Amino acid sequence: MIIEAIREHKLTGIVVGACSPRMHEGTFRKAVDKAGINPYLCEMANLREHCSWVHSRSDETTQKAIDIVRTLVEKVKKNAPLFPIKVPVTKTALVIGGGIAGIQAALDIANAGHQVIVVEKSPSIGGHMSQLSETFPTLDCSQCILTPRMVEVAQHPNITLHTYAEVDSVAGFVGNFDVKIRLKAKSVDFSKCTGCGACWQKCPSKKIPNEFNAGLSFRTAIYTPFPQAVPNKPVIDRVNCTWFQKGKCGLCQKNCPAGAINYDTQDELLDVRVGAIVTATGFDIKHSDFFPEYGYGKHLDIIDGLQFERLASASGPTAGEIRRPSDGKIPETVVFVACAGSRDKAKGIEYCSKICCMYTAKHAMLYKHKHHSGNAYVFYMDIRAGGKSYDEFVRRAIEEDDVNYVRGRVSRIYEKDGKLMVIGVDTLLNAKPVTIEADLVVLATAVVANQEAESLAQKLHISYDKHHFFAEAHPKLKPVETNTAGIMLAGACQAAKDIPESVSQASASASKVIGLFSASEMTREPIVAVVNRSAPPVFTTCTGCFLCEEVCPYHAIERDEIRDRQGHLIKRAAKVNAGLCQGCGTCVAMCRNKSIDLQGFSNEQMLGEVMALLNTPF
Amino acid sequence: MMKALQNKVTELFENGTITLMIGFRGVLDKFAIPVFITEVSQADQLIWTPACLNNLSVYLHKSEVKQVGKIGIIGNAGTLRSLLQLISENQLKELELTILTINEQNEVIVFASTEELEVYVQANCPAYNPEDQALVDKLNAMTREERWKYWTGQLSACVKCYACRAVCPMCYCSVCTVECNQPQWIKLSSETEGNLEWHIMRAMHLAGRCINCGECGRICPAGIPLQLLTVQMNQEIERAFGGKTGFSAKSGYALNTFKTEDKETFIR
Amino acid sequence: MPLTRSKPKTKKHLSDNDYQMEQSLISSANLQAFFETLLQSGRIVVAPVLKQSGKVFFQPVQAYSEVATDYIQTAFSAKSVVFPKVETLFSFVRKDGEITLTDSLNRIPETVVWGLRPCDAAGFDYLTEFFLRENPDSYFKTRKEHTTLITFGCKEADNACFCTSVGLNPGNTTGSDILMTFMNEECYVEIMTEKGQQAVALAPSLFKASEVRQKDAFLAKPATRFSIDEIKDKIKHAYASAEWKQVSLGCFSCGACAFACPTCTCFDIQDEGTQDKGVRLRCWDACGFGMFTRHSSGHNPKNNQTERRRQRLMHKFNYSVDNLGIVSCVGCGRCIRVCPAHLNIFENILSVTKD
Amino acid sequence: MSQFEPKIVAFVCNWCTYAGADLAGTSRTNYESNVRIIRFPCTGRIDFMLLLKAFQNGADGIIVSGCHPNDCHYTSGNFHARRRWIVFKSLLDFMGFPTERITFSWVSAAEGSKWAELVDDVTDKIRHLGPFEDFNKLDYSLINQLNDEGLTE
Repeated sequence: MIIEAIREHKLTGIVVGACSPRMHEGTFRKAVDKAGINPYLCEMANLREHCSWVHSRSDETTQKAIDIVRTLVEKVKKNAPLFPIKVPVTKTALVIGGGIAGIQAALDIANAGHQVIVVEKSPSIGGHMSQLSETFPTLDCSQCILTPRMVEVAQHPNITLHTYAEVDSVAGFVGNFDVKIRLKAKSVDFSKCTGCGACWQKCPSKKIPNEFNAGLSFRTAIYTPFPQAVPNKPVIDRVNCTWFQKGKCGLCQKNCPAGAINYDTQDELLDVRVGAIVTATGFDIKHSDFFPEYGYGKHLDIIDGLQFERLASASGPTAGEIRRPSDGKIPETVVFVACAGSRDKAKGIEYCSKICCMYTAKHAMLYKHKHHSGNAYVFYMDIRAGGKSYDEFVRRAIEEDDVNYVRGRVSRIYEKDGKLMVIGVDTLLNAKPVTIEADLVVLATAVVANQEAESLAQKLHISYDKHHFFAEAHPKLKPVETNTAGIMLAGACQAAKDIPESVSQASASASKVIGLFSASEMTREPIVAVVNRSAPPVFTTCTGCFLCEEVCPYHAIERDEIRDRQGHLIKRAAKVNAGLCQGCGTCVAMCRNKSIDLQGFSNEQMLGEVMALLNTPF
Repeated sequence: MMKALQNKVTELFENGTITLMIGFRGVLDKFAIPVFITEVSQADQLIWTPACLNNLSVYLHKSEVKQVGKIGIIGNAGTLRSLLQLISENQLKELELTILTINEQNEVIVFASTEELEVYVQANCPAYNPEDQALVDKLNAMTREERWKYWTGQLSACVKCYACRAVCPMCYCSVCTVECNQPQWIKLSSETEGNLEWHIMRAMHLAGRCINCGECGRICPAGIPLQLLTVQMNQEIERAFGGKTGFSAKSGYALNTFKTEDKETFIR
Repeated sequence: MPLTRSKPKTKKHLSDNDYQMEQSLISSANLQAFFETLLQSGRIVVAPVLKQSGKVFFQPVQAYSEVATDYIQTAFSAKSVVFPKVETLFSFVRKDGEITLTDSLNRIPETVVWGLRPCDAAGFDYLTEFFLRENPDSYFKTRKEHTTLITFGCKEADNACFCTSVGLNPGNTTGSDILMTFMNEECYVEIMTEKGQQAVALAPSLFKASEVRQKDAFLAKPATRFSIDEIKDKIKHAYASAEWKQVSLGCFSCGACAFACPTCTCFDIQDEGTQDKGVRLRCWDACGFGMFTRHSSGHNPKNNQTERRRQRLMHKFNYSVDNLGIVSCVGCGRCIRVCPAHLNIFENILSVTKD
Repeated sequence: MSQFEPKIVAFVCNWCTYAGADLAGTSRTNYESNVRIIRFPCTGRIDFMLLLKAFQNGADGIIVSGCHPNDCHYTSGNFHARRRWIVFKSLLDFMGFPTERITFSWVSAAEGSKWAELVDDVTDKIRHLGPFEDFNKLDYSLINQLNDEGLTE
């Protein structure tokens, strides 16, 4: 009927007096489109939800309906035909970070048939998960479940893996990001290297703290981070290498049977174009030196959770036996301090690190399993064990494995006669002070954002919170996307997460990417902001103050330079990247001299509505 | 002191640091007027007296001035603060600017860097004029109706000569909203209602950006104390969101940022 | 008085009348009584009032006590009495499909402007010439007919005053209906027109007849900055002067000078309102504005301040002489005082006409 | 009409308050018919000039409403708007404008009944305040002036 009316009366703009545009705007715009009229010349007057359904007096209701229609007629008069924005999509994804989240996302996307580039800054993928001993709540071995995935990544035909590499810069927008990847100089030709290990066995620099073992052992300057590393080929840590520092040595080169050592390699920059980016850069742990009362760093037997993981791990420095770092003795009493820095606005961080309750229970349990006669104490504020089989796991630690849970905080730890005196309070026993003589203290230190998170966020133009965790686009409804279209989040770079959560978010990100890659072109609503351009001598009324730049939640405002034919700069002005703009219009209200306007909700349209509404008395 | 200034400017011309000096010269006994010196021989025209009130930074938006090349500018407290604010708003990028002032000890200062200017401004330039402050307090103590009467009375005298805009260092839009006629945002006629609209808009656009040099009120031909609007606005912003304008080349704009914990009491 | 200000008598104007001027005296004490008589006659009396800002403005007053006496010059001229900053030309209302037009002209009250300076009165003379010479403007005409100008000769001048440079002086009668000159305790009254006579006739007892007196001793002596005859000649060739740029560099592009000026007549026609009710307005415009003379195409023949400042000065000293035979600057000095940069019109004129 | 019926203009965002008003409709919640809604994509888009224009053209009251803090569809539009309203309201207060005629509110898509209450309350309040005449009463307001003496100092 509408189509007929349009044809019969040769209509140039349509107002449909019916229900809410939130309901059927699309329906009617399609109908209008069929009649050969630009769909954006159709507006809906909401006569049902906003009028007839909510008012009872017929005269008032009729008058209001007339007003509503008149208002939208005025708007339509100022409507301009708009055309959907089409953006081509490069069907290659970039995954930043090769921890479990990055691995999962990469595999999911690659398995859907798309190309994936994985960038990992350390010499091997695997991330923090590869350092763990057993995982809660099932106590299966971390490396046993992880390494097959790592190998799969390395061997997947759709995945290109760049280890020892970092993202240098990112330009462009959804569907078409231009990324520069810095391939750090490895000093080892991977095409020749067989991973035999002759080099690191001969390396004379043997006193470098081993990052993988959380500083509990040493490694050489030419090294692979751990035996199951992927790729299992070494790189030279130039900062600690005698050749690079003093200019002599060359032992590794002499001993390499494949001739793979090349001291002259330089950082390389690789340009890639990708359609989407999954950020999975993980977390760091806060070192406890901020909390001097706990003596971390002063005493070798006060360690953090990650160090305990390495002590408990079969691949660790003690081959899985829990021994004190100071003298290698098996501790008889171990105190675990939960919330060592977390939920402590004054000295640490204000948020809950989420994983500590569970891993502390696991640690206590592992210790008890390995040393049945030992005593394990856990100081805790409260136990947060929400999750499938999580609470049961904690109960098991307390009830079956006799771990002593003390509800209270530790105020001080000091050494006395070879023992670590842990002074705390038991708030469940009338706040009685408690002193425990321990042989080993494990601090469940806080999970913090990756050190480099802030600079990466700035490169990616994504937002981050005050703790430098990356910000999701919406806390409830868009938990894996960022505000920048085409960039997704996976794992602990967004907030502290355990393994199952990281993996689920990674798969969710992957599905978002796969969805984006399902068509070769993205079609976007043309409800986007536009900065005016006009004939010389004005060019644009924009004055280039770029106050709109900061206000845009999507980083869609770019800095444009208007030049004359000779290339002289005439003016700097803002420009909207229609691929990024989501059409909120916050920039429009911010712009002092109305240089930027929102298509579909333009200044003329909105003012037209206001004027029409008030033209005649209600 | 004036001799020292003239010598300094001569030196700057001679060593090629500047090709144009924006300063003041005296006319008709009581006035100090902006002067544009392009030759070293004219340096002796320069004066520095309490009558040197104009905010010369406004001229840096003028294309005729920009074209000249390396510009020297002498600034009073308001001018120096507006220069910092303008830098923070990306407005002085293309200019090779040499900024001078004369301090309380009558010494000529040439700022070597923006940081030096920041340090000087933070130590020497007041945020508000105490007289304006007193007037603002007086207005705030009035009833709403009295304030409405006061402002409508004052603004009825406005003739929309836009001198307030013209002398404002922060009003640098090449095309002002009053000149937009599709749609026509501001009535062109200078009747009280349209005047009110214009000054509300201007105060909103300057809130959190104005550096309170007070020029708009000082030069208003109709004698309207327009600066009170922005003084009040800036203080309100300072109270609500923190931050002062014109003390740093990196000061943010309160209205294009936010805090999730911003406080208000009126939104239900 | 130099001939330079006399206009060619080609056509009969409202301001030209055959009235034979009269002289009389009023005591300073009786001035207030005369003023009150004017108020009581139902006329709107517009007089200088000192405002909080320290500036003096013309505005309608209700009592003599409001009137400022100690001022050299008001901030704005009194031209708004006959040429308001916004003038409603007509208004319309549409109701039930019918449009009613209302002409604003039938509502113009009888007005007296009290306390002008002779330069202002001369400005009215120019305005009359501008608006009424050809195609008389009925709005201006009606307002002018209903306006009586009571001028006071200047006892003092400041160094922005330069009336003597443009052929006027602090005691000239041009344009005034009545010119008063304070002479010690008395006020010497020159009744120039019939309208002036009508005003005096409201309270004849306050006045006593007087012989013609010499005023010079009682008047200010502003500095003469240039010879107008010389300038009128030289400025014809000043268009191409290289000095215009320097002269205009300090201009901030506001409209203060034009709006304060007693002889600036540029205006803009604006429609305001909606489709159901609205007004057509005549609003002051100023050559200082960037939008002045801008075409709808975006092209602007006077696209920079140099062009616009030249337009202003050339208009005052050359174009208006060509068109109307009058130098349209009366030397009141308002533009110098009001200008945010105190651009000095006589200094500018001298620099663009120097050889 | 025996009673003064105010004209109220509501500036609302598409995602929360507009949807909330839709919900009031689908739940058939009856409320005062004095309100006229103008739909914006986001409160961040609402220009303060539009509020002035509405008053200038005869609105007696204004409602500005959008998503609750942290619920903005575009994450931060309402935070920017909130700052803008804090500043705008304070300016109007300082100029003596009767800001009680502007009601700012957060109404979510689920708060149909809050919307209805809001409209009823505001209508009631404006009815008590009477018609907005402060602009019209300015002697110089052109359209309404009867005595055109034209001289405004």
